[in-house]
Amino acid sequence: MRYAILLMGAPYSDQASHSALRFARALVARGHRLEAVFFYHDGVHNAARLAAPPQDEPHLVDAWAALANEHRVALQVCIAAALRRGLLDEREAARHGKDGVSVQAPFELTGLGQLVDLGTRCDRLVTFGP
Amino acid sequence: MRYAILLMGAPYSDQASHSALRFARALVARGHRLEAVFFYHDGVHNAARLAAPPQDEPHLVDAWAALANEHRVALQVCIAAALRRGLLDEREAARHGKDGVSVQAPFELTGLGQLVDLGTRCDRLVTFGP
Amino acid sequence: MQEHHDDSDLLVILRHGPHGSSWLREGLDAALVAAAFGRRVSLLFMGEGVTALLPGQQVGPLGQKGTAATLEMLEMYDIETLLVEEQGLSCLGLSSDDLMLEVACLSPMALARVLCGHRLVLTF
Amino acid sequence: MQEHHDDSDLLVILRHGPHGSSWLREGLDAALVAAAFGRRVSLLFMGEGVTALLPGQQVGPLGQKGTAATLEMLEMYDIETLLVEEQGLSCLGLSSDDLMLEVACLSPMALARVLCGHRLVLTF
Amino acid sequence: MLLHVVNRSPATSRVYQQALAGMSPDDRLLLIEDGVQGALPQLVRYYTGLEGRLFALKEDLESRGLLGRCDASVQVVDVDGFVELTEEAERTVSWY
Amino acid sequence: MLLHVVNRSPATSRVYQQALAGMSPDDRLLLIEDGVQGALPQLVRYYTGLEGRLFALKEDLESRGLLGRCDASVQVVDVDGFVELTEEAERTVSWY
Repeated sequence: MRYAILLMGAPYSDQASHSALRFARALVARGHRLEAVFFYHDGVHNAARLAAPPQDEPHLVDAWAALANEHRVALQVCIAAALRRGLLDEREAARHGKDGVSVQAPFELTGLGQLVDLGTRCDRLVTFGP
Repeated sequence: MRYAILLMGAPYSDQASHSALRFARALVARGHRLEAVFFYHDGVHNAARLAAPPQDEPHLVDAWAALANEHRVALQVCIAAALRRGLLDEREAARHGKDGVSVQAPFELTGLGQLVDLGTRCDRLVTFGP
Repeated sequence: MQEHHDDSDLLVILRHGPHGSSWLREGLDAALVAAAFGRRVSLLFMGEGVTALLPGQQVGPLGQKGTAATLEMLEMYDIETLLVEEQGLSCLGLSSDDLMLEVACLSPMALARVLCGHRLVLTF
Repeated sequence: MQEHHDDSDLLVILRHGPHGSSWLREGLDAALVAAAFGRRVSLLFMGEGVTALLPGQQVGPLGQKGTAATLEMLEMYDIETLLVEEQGLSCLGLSSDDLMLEVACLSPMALARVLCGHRLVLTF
Repeated sequence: MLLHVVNRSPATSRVYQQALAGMSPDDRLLLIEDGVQGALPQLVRYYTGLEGRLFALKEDLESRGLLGRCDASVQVVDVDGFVELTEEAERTVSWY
Repeated sequence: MLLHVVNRSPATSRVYQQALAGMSPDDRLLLIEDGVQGALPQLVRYYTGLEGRLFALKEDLESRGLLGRCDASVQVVDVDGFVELTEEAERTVSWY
């Protein structure tokens, strides 16, 4: 089946990101296709490229990137939710006159239309909230 | 009286930051001294210098900086909570090999010892949680 | 109303009031975008979410916009199915007459049926 | 125990269990730092926080450390006053015998007194 | 005397129970943010026994359209009154 | 048939009520994260009427030291079983 995940919790603050990542790995292992993870609300913090967790804790940003690369999973970050929370890619940084970048590939800033599209296109959409 | 504020909620996600800022302004207006705001848990996101909220919404990061400059309020951000969440100043970025900076003055990364110190030294400590 | 929302594409469940968090705003944003993309959207106000529909809301003390103005635009987006959990209202001592928009009240039984009747359900 | 915590400097209230959020870890971190700075610290496990004291906890499925190891170090930091809300335990069908550390159970009346008896109270 | 601050509604959160458990007989309770819902006549019963010691923040009632709906037993204070309550109390304890 | 997922404990959150309100007679309910506390014998009474349709996530029980404390009426599934439950249900609805 084709799956999508909607993740609305921040890493480290609550377990939603851990649960979503574990679920993502399990569904891929069962032979399903994970089209995309959509990050909304505080879930956008999963894309924070500057995150520097202690070395004895899982690095969730890196773990998402690894999953994306291994299984061609799109990592879509709601642009409106991200901008408010200080998460900008190069283009948005330029547009808002900020001299810094906090989001990079394979994460991509995108609109809520993508979430609607995923919900319609995929067989299953599973939400992980904080 | 000497006050300190402990803020543990992220801006935009919940009202804690708004409440804390409003309370901070009111206590200064009543003639009290606000020694510091300590940012912990998701409150560290108040220091996100790249935050780009819509122009018709209050810009909380800028509002804290203005308060700090006008009333000599220290803005102390828990370093451990900040690093996990992708908030680094220049020194921490260098130490962790990251080519980006997401926290700048007047916000300063500091240890939890400062919170303990504030709690002991000030007459009142008021917590705003998410 | 019943036949209307039964074949809607998307049900957005709003469980939070205005000002206290960004959940209501972000849920409404998802609903508006879906509607703009041509989906038929129903809104279900549940629990504290019913307070989103109280009249007389104002900007926050720092100038936060709130969501009342957005709710008034729903009709322009062809979002016409506004459902309210009866239990959410009565628990606050409110009735549908207290609300700023015309809504359909749902009994517990009807609520579960609504969840089944939509192709996609998002909870906020 | 009573005379002990009455003159402690800091009361840290822990209201969350392990793994579900960072609250427990961040509350414990604050307690450990305060103790390292020479403050007398009491911990109060309240509500879901009592589950922090259950034996047999393990790392999370992604290798998350949890907090059990930290709790076992409390004595080294001279944090000896461990208070548990009686109501929090009974609500989960637990008793103090089920816990991994020696604690003092607080009745509702005693709980309010504990809050008054500390120079500083932090809730997590 | 301590000031307790609650920012969640008793209609959806059990945090009010923790605040009540922590209160001594002369402590005060202030409702802020979503907590101001507790000032509605239908919900104020969760705070029975606090007559004269129960407050709600005006600005948060106002922005939610709740200012005219408060129970008469609740004392409405603005943010200046909030500061005053923290002055009068030895300590403030937040429940969220 | 829908799968409902709850991640909060009925001891501190009222979210379980919203999940129950949204459930049809053949829907299933899975407890994850802090929600697995609801599988304790003392708390499972909040889910009366769901016999045979109530599940709890093994990994989350295990990490919390709760695996041996579950009520017999709760079916324990691992994350693979979680995926299977989402396969079998038409849709998944999360309550958090």
